[in-house]
Amino acid sequence: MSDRATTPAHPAENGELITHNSQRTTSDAVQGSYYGLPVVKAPHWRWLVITYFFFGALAGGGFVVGTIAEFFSHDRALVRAARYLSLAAILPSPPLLILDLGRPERFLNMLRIVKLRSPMSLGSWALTGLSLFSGIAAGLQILSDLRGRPTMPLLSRIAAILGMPFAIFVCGYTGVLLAITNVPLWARSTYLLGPTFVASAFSSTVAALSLILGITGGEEKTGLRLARAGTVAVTAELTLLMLGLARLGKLGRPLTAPPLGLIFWPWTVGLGMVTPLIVLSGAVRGKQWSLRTRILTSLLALSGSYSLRMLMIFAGRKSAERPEDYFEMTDR
Amino acid sequence: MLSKKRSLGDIIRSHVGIVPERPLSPNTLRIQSRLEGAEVGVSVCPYCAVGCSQLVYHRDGTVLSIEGNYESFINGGTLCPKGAATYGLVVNPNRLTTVKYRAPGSDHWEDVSLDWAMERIAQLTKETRDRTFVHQTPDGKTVNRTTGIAHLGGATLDNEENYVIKKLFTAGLGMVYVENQARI
Amino acid sequence: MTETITLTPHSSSPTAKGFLTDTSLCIGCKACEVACKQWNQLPLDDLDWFGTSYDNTRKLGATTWRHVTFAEVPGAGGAGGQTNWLMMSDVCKHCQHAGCLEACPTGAIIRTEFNTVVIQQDVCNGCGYCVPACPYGVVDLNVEGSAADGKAHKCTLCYDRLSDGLEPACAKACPTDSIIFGDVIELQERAERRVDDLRDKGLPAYLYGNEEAGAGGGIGNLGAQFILLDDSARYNLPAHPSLPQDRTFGAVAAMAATALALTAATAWAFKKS
Amino acid sequence: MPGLGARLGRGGATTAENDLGNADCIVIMGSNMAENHPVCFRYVMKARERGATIIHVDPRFSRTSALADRFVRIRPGSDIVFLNGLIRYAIENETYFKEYVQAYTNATTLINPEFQDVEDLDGVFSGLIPEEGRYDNSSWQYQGQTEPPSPPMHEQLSSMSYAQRVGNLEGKWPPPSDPTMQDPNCVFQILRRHVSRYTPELVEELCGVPQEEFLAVAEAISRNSGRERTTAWCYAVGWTQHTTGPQIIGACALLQLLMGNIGRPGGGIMALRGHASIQGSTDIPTLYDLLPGYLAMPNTFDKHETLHDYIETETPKTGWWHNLPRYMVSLLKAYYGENANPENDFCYDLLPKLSGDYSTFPLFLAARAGAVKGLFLMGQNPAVGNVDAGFMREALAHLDWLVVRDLFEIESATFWRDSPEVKSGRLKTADIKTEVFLMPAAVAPEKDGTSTNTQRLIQWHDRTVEPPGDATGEPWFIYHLGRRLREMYAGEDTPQARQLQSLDWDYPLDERGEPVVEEILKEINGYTVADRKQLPGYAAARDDGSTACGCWIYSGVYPEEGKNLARSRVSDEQYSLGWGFAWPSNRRILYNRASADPEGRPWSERKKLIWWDEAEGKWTGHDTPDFPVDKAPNVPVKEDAEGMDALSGADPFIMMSDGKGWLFTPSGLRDGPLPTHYEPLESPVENPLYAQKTNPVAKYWPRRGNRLARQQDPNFPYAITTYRLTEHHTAGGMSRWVPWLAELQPSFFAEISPRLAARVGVDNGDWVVISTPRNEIEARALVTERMHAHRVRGKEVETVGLPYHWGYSGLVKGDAANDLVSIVAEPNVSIEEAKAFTCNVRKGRLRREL
Repeated sequence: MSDRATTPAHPAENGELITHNSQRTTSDAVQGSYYGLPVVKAPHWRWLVITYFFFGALAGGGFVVGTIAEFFSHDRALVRAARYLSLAAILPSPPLLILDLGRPERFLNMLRIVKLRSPMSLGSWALTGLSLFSGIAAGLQILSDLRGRPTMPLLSRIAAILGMPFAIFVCGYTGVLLAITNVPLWARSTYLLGPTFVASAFSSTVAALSLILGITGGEEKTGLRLARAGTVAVTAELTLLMLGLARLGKLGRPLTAPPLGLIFWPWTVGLGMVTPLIVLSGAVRGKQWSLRTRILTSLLALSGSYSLRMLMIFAGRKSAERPEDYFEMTDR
Repeated sequence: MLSKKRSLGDIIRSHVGIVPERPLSPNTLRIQSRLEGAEVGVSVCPYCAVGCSQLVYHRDGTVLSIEGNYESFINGGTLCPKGAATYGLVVNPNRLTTVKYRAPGSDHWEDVSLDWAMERIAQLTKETRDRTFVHQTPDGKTVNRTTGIAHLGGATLDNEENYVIKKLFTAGLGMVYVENQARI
Repeated sequence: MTETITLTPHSSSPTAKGFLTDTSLCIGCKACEVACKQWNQLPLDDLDWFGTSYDNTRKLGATTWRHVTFAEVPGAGGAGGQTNWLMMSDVCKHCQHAGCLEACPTGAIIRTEFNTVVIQQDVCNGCGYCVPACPYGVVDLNVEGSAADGKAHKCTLCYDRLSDGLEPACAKACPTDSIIFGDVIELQERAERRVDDLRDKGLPAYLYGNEEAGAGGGIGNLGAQFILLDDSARYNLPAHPSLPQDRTFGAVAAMAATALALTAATAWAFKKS
Repeated sequence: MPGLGARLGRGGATTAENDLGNADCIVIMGSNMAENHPVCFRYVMKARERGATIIHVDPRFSRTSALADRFVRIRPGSDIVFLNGLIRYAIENETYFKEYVQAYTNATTLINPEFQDVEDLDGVFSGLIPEEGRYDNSSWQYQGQTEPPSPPMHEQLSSMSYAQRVGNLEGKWPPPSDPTMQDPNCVFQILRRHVSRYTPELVEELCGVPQEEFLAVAEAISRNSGRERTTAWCYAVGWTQHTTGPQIIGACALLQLLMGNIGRPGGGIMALRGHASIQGSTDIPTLYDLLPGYLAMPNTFDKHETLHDYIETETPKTGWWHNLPRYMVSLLKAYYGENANPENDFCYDLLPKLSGDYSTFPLFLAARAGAVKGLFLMGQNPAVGNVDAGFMREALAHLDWLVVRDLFEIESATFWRDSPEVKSGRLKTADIKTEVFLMPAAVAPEKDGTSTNTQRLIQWHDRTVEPPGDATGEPWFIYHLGRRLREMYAGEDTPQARQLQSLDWDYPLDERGEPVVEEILKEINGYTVADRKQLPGYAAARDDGSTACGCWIYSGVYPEEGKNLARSRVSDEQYSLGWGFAWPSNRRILYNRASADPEGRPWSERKKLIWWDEAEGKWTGHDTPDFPVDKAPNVPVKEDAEGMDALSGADPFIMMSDGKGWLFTPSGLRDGPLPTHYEPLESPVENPLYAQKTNPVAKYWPRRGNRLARQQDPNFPYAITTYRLTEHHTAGGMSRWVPWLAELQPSFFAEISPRLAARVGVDNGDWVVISTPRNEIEARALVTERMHAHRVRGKEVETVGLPYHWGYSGLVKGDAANDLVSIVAEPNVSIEEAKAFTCNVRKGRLRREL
């Protein structure tokens, strides 16, 4: 908070409550604010939670794509990559969350109750469920790879099915978590933030898989599948994001206007979504991209997905500090 | 506190649901104020002259809470911000607890014993008084006074304190420079 | 010189308790802020000065559970009320449906037998999800300064005092009885009478904390209601806030629908070639 | 004290705090009650909720103004113009309470024809001796009365005892009067002429208050006075801290007498004292010119050689003060015990005699000059609490030794290391030779004792916990200091040894070695010497040495063994006579005889308080009668009688020599019998009324560190006033070390209007430097519309507002506003002028770091 009072003595431009404006019309509903001070408070989440949002999406997305692959593509390499991706992404998730807690030693209290109207309560249980089923699926995958032949495929398919709801929830609940608050930027996009994050989970999972398979030399067919899935996912992500911004209007400024806007447009949208969309849709239409291009595109998509979550958190903090935004949201 | 025993069904219902509102912890069931088993004395607020009556809750020699006294016709349990902060005045790490002494010209305090300080102050008082005591003025009027020693303060002190100060300093030592805030 | 006190635990059938803060009587003395800090032994926040009139507390937070606002608004007011300088003692609203309670994943935040909202300090693990859920920005994590304990804190409506039949510290201290503590039902009637009385005196008084102003939107009536003399924005209060968790199922449904659609699309993408 | 004492008879609030709830109109002037006495303001709010009109008259809009029905923005230093305007309005529009004025005030008394008013002598009264800077008040006396001319004094005592204040009238009794109040020499006509020029137009011109607002206040007061309704006034140091302080308060007492509000429920004058026991510290005074019970300290100017001389000089012929000898002898018996006997004048000669003004400012001037070697600071912080604090700190640096007893390491104890003068290099720590002792003191809950609040109520506080470490209460310190000194003087045969050895000093000690405080209270109450039985009240005091009484006005607080009324805590709906003990004799509303008409019947049913019960043959009612209980209303004045016989049954003001409320004070105030507007010694406005612009007998000590700005000095164009905030306590010694208070108001700030801020070029929050001829200090600027220029004599006068709580120690630090104030003193009580002087303001900071 700058040492100077936020309320200059002489008449201010933007209608903040000024110490001595001469005319005060009783009828203007929410023209002023209380010295420009925040009304609501943003959460204290920073890098640990942002990173968890990223890994959670891959963990959930990995499991979902793995299951889809298992039932719809008979592409063992893809299923294996997805299972291992899901396991790799699920392992760091709980520690990230626990470290972020004010009292980490009480992390088990997250499972002390079940509260259906609390996205955080639902998320805690979903993460637990996903850890279980992702563990089983990955465990069976490891056994299969060690033995050279599929082990207990039936159990693996059951786990895949049973784990699906938890995985889907973990994919997108991080968006819902932000939406079910009073931060104007998030609350005003209640029905779009979740979908955007789930789409982003799909696109980053596809990117991660094409990265893994690109490096480990997956077949050409898998690459086409991923390109087609990726095109759909990135298109959905970009559309939902733009719809959200349209819906937000002025309330979206913390995200779209400088300073965060200077990162959002070029990195999150440009490099993170539009570029991968071009490359993927090209691939779908048969364009042969070099391995280097495909890997670079995957990395861009992944970094774009991380930046989306990072900017959404930091823009949320800024949005909560603007009383006029909150009054705009609540009192109009 | 809730006294009745909670059945297993109650516990589950209170922990799982759309919005389970009362998943109480063991401590919450036994909640009580920190005045349990405390003693209470009645005091007068040391700040302004409205004279609000204060309840001083204490136990084993430490103050627990200082609040307004409902029974007083002046404040009826209420207090102003200073009165409400009296606990912070009494229980305060900045409170002086030792006698500090600064030798002439020194740039620091030394901690000294109360006894040493009292003896030294008595010596200084006697020495200064003997040097400046006037029994009679040149024109023969008995005055019995000293203008070498002065006293200042008293508006925040008790009546009994001001009484013995005036009695010793004026009637006993002949000091005439005895003053307090009532004038400034 | 002093005698041991006897405390009378509250009756077995406790009623809903709350505050009514009548700002037309508030003299901005901050006795409530200090009395609250004294009873709950809350530490000093900071020693910064901001020139925002006589308010250097500036907000409720983890170590400040009462906050008196000062809005210098020339020309306001009339006989028998505050003129030109609006003062109000802000506090947790103890909502009928509380955003913090509904957000809390550990069940640390509970509804007491007095219908007030309290954070159980032996359960809270400091996840901080209650902080953005409060429509009034009341609750916060205690994460700064030497006394930080990483947990969420807010006004408990002196749950410990109520349990021993004592009045909350702020209501007891308030010199002009601007803060009144009592049964929510009685406070409701008293508030209506008082608002009419002030309006007769020509003051733009209204009750803040019900459907018309200050609550509604799923929050229901507030446990701590206020009689205000100006737009609620002057007191840093939203006129029509809402309970975020009313949107939980809708948001989850939208997210799930998108997920299923994308699952289907991905399935089509994998199956096609 | 003399503001109320000279006109009503006692220097204390005439009413009780909860009695304000019975008022129909409350005028708060010279006070910011909601901030500095919030719990007393509780009853102002209760009155308002019952429909009373609340008026706040003050230079700046404060939290009190926000809750008042009407806020009148008055220019600092123009209070008497406003009050005299109200007096003129009451007289010209005949809204004064005629029967009350005729019966209970000296309106009808004829004054010596030689008296000349300020109207005749262009700003001064008759009897001014310019070279001595004082008045000879013989021309002010009642017709046919002579008061022994005040003796020639080279350095006049700055104040006088109560006995002198209430008139020591010789000559025919009762004094001549004109019941029709038409005689030109009667007080009423003199008063009418005196205030004739204080018209609403003049109020607008000098106070900057629009006429309509002034008239609205005048009408509100008129509507709410008389038989059925009463108006109460509340004031604090906003009135006292002027060179015309007691005259301002006197003007209010005069107005309240005219409107018939004194002594009645919901009326009277509430003097709001700042410190917990400031009233107590003038009743049992650690003041140089008074002995306990407002008895005068003997001096070398008056005929005070022997006890007989003292009694003859000091004892008025008429009124309650005629009992003075009993109180003086009983006091000497309390001081000197069995050493005091009729043969040695009860050790009267052992009392030191004054030869001049030993008030606070001369004390520090003498310390600066090296005449005062040692100083005991017991609960005061002059390094930032006294005016011209820079000069005070320099004076401290010239002491040989200094003993400070306080709760925290206050500025007065650390001046040698932390003061601005040391920081700026003007003083070097090594050069300051003062030997300093800083001793820990105790707070109320850590010690037994009583304090006297603003409505003269003596309340006991219990010791609940021990003081921390070596901290002790003052009784421990003073008793053992006295004990050690007596041991040192043992066997010495010198006058100073005899003085100390004669003291009655063997108090019973408790297990901590501290005098049992209840025994001291019993001594204050008084006891019979023979069998040490407690006196039931001061009526039992005798002048033959058979009784001892530490403070006669407190007698009755401990009437019997084991009956400590200060510790009784029984409240009720009326005046809670069972809670604590209000001096005198537990009377809550002073002069309450005036709440009944001359025949003893209440003026009205609504404002009933005490009345004459014919059947019982005594006064009765809701309060202890402030009147001889069995003296019937129709008892006439006895010709040339003495004491109370000289007063009739219809004279409520029993302390006054004629039993009347004094509209005109023939004696008792050194600067004139009637309130007159003089500009502050430093003022941006010229006084158009008289050639004499400022108080002719104000006291000023020209010294290097104490220069004054000229009148309308262009270098110091802005008016300035100092005040307190509710979050801090006086100079901050008890609030800047308390975390919960320091955080509420952390920084020293100056309140200035947006227009002045624009002229100086600062925004809200910027630093400004405020300067006067004494010193410069820096503060944050709080730019607010609550400050506003006054339109005075055709020009805009800006006012700067400074809260004065800060200093160079504590959790929150800041410059001391008192550095700016001058050492000037009002002639009656030597109080400084901190509420109205002039300054300059500029943008920026001072160089030195704090």
